[in-house]
Amino acid sequence: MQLESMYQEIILDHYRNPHHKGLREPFDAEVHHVNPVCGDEVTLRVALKDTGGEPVVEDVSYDSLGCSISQASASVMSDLVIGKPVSEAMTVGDAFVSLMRSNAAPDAAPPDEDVLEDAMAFAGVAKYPARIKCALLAWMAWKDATARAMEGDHD
Amino acid sequence: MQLESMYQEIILDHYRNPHHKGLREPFDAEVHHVNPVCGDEVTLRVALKDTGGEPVVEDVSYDSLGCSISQASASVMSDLVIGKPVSEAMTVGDAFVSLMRSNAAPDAAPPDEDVLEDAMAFAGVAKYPARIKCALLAWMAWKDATARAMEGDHD
Amino acid sequence: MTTTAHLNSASLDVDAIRADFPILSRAVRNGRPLAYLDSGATSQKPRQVLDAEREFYERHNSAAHRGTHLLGEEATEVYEGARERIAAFLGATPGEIVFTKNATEAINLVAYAMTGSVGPGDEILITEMEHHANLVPWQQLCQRTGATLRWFKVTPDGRLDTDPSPITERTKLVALTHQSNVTGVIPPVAEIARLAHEAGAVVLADGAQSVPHQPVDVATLGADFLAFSGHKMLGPYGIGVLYGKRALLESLPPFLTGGSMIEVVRMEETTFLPPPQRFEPGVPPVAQAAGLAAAAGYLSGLGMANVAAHEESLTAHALDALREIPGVRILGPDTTSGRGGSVAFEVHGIHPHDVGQVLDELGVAARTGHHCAWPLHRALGVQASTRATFYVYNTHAEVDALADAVRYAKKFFGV
Amino acid sequence: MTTTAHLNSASLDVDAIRADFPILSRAVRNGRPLAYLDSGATSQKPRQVLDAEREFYERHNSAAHRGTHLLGEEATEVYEGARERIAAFLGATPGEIVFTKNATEAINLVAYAMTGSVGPGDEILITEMEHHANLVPWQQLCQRTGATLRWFKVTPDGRLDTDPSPITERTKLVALTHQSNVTGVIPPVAEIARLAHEAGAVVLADGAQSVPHQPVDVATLGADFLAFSGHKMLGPYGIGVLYGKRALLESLPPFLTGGSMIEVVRMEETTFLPPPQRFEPGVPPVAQAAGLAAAAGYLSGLGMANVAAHEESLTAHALDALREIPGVRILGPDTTSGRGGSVAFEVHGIHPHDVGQVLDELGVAARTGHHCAWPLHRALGVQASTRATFYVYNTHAEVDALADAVRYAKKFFGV
Ligand SMILES: Cc1ncc(COP(=O)(O)O)c(C=O)c1O
Ligand SMILES: Cc1ncc(COP(=O)(O)O)c(C=O)c1O
Repeated sequence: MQLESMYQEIILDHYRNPHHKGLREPFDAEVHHVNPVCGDEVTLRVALKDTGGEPVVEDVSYDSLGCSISQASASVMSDLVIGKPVSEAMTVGDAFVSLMRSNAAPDAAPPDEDVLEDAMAFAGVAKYPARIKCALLAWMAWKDATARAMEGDHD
Repeated sequence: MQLESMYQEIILDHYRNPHHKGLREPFDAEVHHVNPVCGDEVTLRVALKDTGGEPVVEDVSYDSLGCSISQASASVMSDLVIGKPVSEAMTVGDAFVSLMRSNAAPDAAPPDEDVLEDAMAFAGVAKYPARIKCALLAWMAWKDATARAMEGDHD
Repeated sequence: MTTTAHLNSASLDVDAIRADFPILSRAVRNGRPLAYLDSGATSQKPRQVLDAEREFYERHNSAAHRGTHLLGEEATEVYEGARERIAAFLGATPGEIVFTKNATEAINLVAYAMTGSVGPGDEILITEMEHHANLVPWQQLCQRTGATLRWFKVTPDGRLDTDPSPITERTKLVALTHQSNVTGVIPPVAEIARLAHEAGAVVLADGAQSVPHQPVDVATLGADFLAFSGHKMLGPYGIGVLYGKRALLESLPPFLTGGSMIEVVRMEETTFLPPPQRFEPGVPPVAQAAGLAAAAGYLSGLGMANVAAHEESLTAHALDALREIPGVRILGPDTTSGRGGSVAFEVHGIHPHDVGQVLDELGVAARTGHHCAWPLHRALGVQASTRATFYVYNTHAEVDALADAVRYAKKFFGV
Repeated sequence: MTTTAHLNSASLDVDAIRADFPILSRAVRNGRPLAYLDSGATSQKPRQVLDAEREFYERHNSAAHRGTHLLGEEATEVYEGARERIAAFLGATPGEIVFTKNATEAINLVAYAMTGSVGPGDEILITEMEHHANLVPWQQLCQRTGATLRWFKVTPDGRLDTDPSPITERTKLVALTHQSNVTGVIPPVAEIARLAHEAGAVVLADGAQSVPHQPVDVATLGADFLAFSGHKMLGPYGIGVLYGKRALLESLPPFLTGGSMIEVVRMEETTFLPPPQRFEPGVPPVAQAAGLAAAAGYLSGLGMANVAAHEESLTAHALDALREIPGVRILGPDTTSGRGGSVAFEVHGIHPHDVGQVLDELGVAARTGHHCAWPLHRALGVQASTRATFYVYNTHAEVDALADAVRYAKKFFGV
């Protein structure tokens, strides 16, 4: 059975006890993303801190409906990006996208385990194309919200 | 070769020397029919004579563009219906339609040779579904024009 | 293993049927045998259907209605023969059968062709249980024309809420499913058609889930239009059907335009052929028509009443087996009365995606999500569901495999 | 027997190719071998294509983009793999490839989706040599919107009359064939596209007769949209392609609506997915996509330049052989320059139907009529014509059989 390789303990833990869940104030941008196939949704807020130089991810808060993979992924994602400078957090996001593509593009560079930390637990998901969208939902929402928050900066 | 069974001498004669061709006055109704597949067309006029009782087909005149089958059929048709009371001419028309269907519906009553006269020469056409429309074009136009001419009577 | 009292559906020789479907003996994940419970999405195809397609391609292939040559003649015969076969299957006449690519196109055809016939003040009436294919085209028609979209709601157990009837003299068209692709509910189409006709409205029934699974006779059905897809009734992809009452088809302008549906074409103006040709532009999909005719022949050979009886027996078994699992909630009616062989359910505490993943791992191919019926899920208070659908080749053992897999999912996720 | 200098087309191994097409060894009327010269209507299909379809049905069949189960995954892979293959075949990206049922639907899609973008004062520009599929949809668009239809005329030898250019700043769209299905003429699409783009118009090329027969690269072609059918390029019925530049596809609203093309559906309102999904409602025709991908693979294996060279050689042979028969008039150019492998002609004193009948009797399957290009026939001063079209499996001996049959027809009818 490969179920265990997909549903690693880390994933089930995050699913049962999601971190950073619930919408919080203040925030710089809020987005709402949907997975059209199953109706999974996430509302996600990003608060950035202006540090003079590069902005830092101060908070990510979210409300979501969805499967274990999408819930756990949102939880792991917020753990990983909160506190990081935006560009560094984006690097983690890119690494996660590569991880999800690793089955479809086996020749690409292997994902960086040091960068991904707990998110490496999602490696098993990449083998199930139908579930990759679940794992990516929160990450895509976070990228989108962060881009909007950054645009807001320059207004 | 079955070509000869389709292109009987009678058909080729009528094709080369069509009877009653050319549009004439007076007429009670004129119609224009088209075969959408090949663009064959016929413009056909019917003049009826009021005999007190049932009207008689006084004249059928036509102008047409088309293949040997459609041209010869128009010629034979006009020979057969001119001078006949309308209902008798319609009987010939119905017999011709049955003849054309004889291949598709082999169990139907055989066409009446006495009624069809020269039109029996078209029996070979019934074996070629794509050509049946050619043979029917003028007959359908004549039926349509006659129906209109009769309607006109009652105005 | 669940054992129930429903194992005696003698109506079909399922072993013999299964032998006609090579895919059913395939192994899937972990070498497990396949339990294909997703025929509501698309059915499997028996070799008789695949052979009919191949035989056409290898012996007769040519453009129907175009060639003056022998192959063209044969292709035309196969194509029009298929039309006759489908007409007979439905109790219709060949001139009332339009071949489309699928149910979706058939419904869009009517929705687009009606663009000129409705306007502000007119109402299009649908239901909350429609598949998106019988919902979005009507939203779009209303957007194009200024007509208003209204709908029958569903009751908490998933039935159509017909009281009070929302049909009024403003209703121009009622479009409703003949069998829900989620709950399996069979709404009272004939009764609604009667009311709609009294109000002067026309009625379109979405038969995508009914024509494959129960005897359907258009006269009894009472609808003016009936749309369905070949691929859900043992036929190939690429062909669907719009049945329409002859006079109504004649009153509709063309939708897709192009070759073989015209009478005379000039640069300035074009005139059109009568139905069904008016609605079938382009070189016809004769191979698929041959396949669909073979599928209808296969189903007629089994007998549609037997097909329905077999599915009812599987549905009863599934409802019983699932009902006894704690935390499982059936969407819609949980008896077989007035419903067909689609069983959608939720498992308390496990998202349908996760249920589906466990099922898949165990070889049970079911579907998860909103099944293109998002408003229905909303109305029933769920975000998504897991759905098992049955067909002629399914067995009671497969129903048991489903129930076993649901139990395993509960254990796996600890709920 | 006609013998000419064109028998040396070494570009393709035609014997080996013919072995892949079982139908070509069929006997037709009077036990004669089949000379299939009607590929312009529909091509024959090699067993590689039929096998790809069957393999999908027997091993992987399931609804793509829907199932969370293994079969659904495999079907999705086959379907999206086919999209990638077709994109590569055209030098496009997968996101620019929309699967339709045929060229006709592809053109109608653009014509309907543009309904909101044109109005009175705008002009849609087509040509007099269009197939009805690239003519009637634009007439209908103009009728719906009040835009004006204009057209390039053809010269007496069937070329596009481009001087003076009818493109103005009022031109919103230019739709033109990339290869005439009658005369074989290949209009200067790239040049016209350049002028159209300068005027701010978009360009749709009808590739139904070009994509199967010559190397087509969308960048070189210069058109914004390209439509074609699978069944004319060795593929199955039931699938066609609309290529569209990504930004343009993104700007178009949906056409056919239903399942799998939506983002969120509520009774009140629906939002839509990005292209290509936005234009592909319903369960996808994966078997046909697999067949089309196999067809593209087969053609790529031969090399499209070799395909074109082979057809050019047959065309030259046919032009020479027919030209020397007294009373035969070739429609359009009678050299191979700037034209593909479609040879239409009239025989003085014999109606095309009668020519076709004699050809059929001798085993030569050609087409007679206006070939869905009625205005072109009118422009060339004929009511109808006989047409021979060539493909990878045709031989020089078949061209000779055509010429012999024409001679026999003349004898038979005494002209
Ligand atoms: C030039 C041209 N355009 C469009 C079409 C329409 O193709 P289809 O009937 O496959 O949609 C054809 C073929 O009939 C054609 O030759
Ligand atoms: C009830 C219902 N209507 C319409 C459709 C659409 O069918 P298709 O996608 O074959 O057009 C489906 C299937 O998806 C369905 O279940």
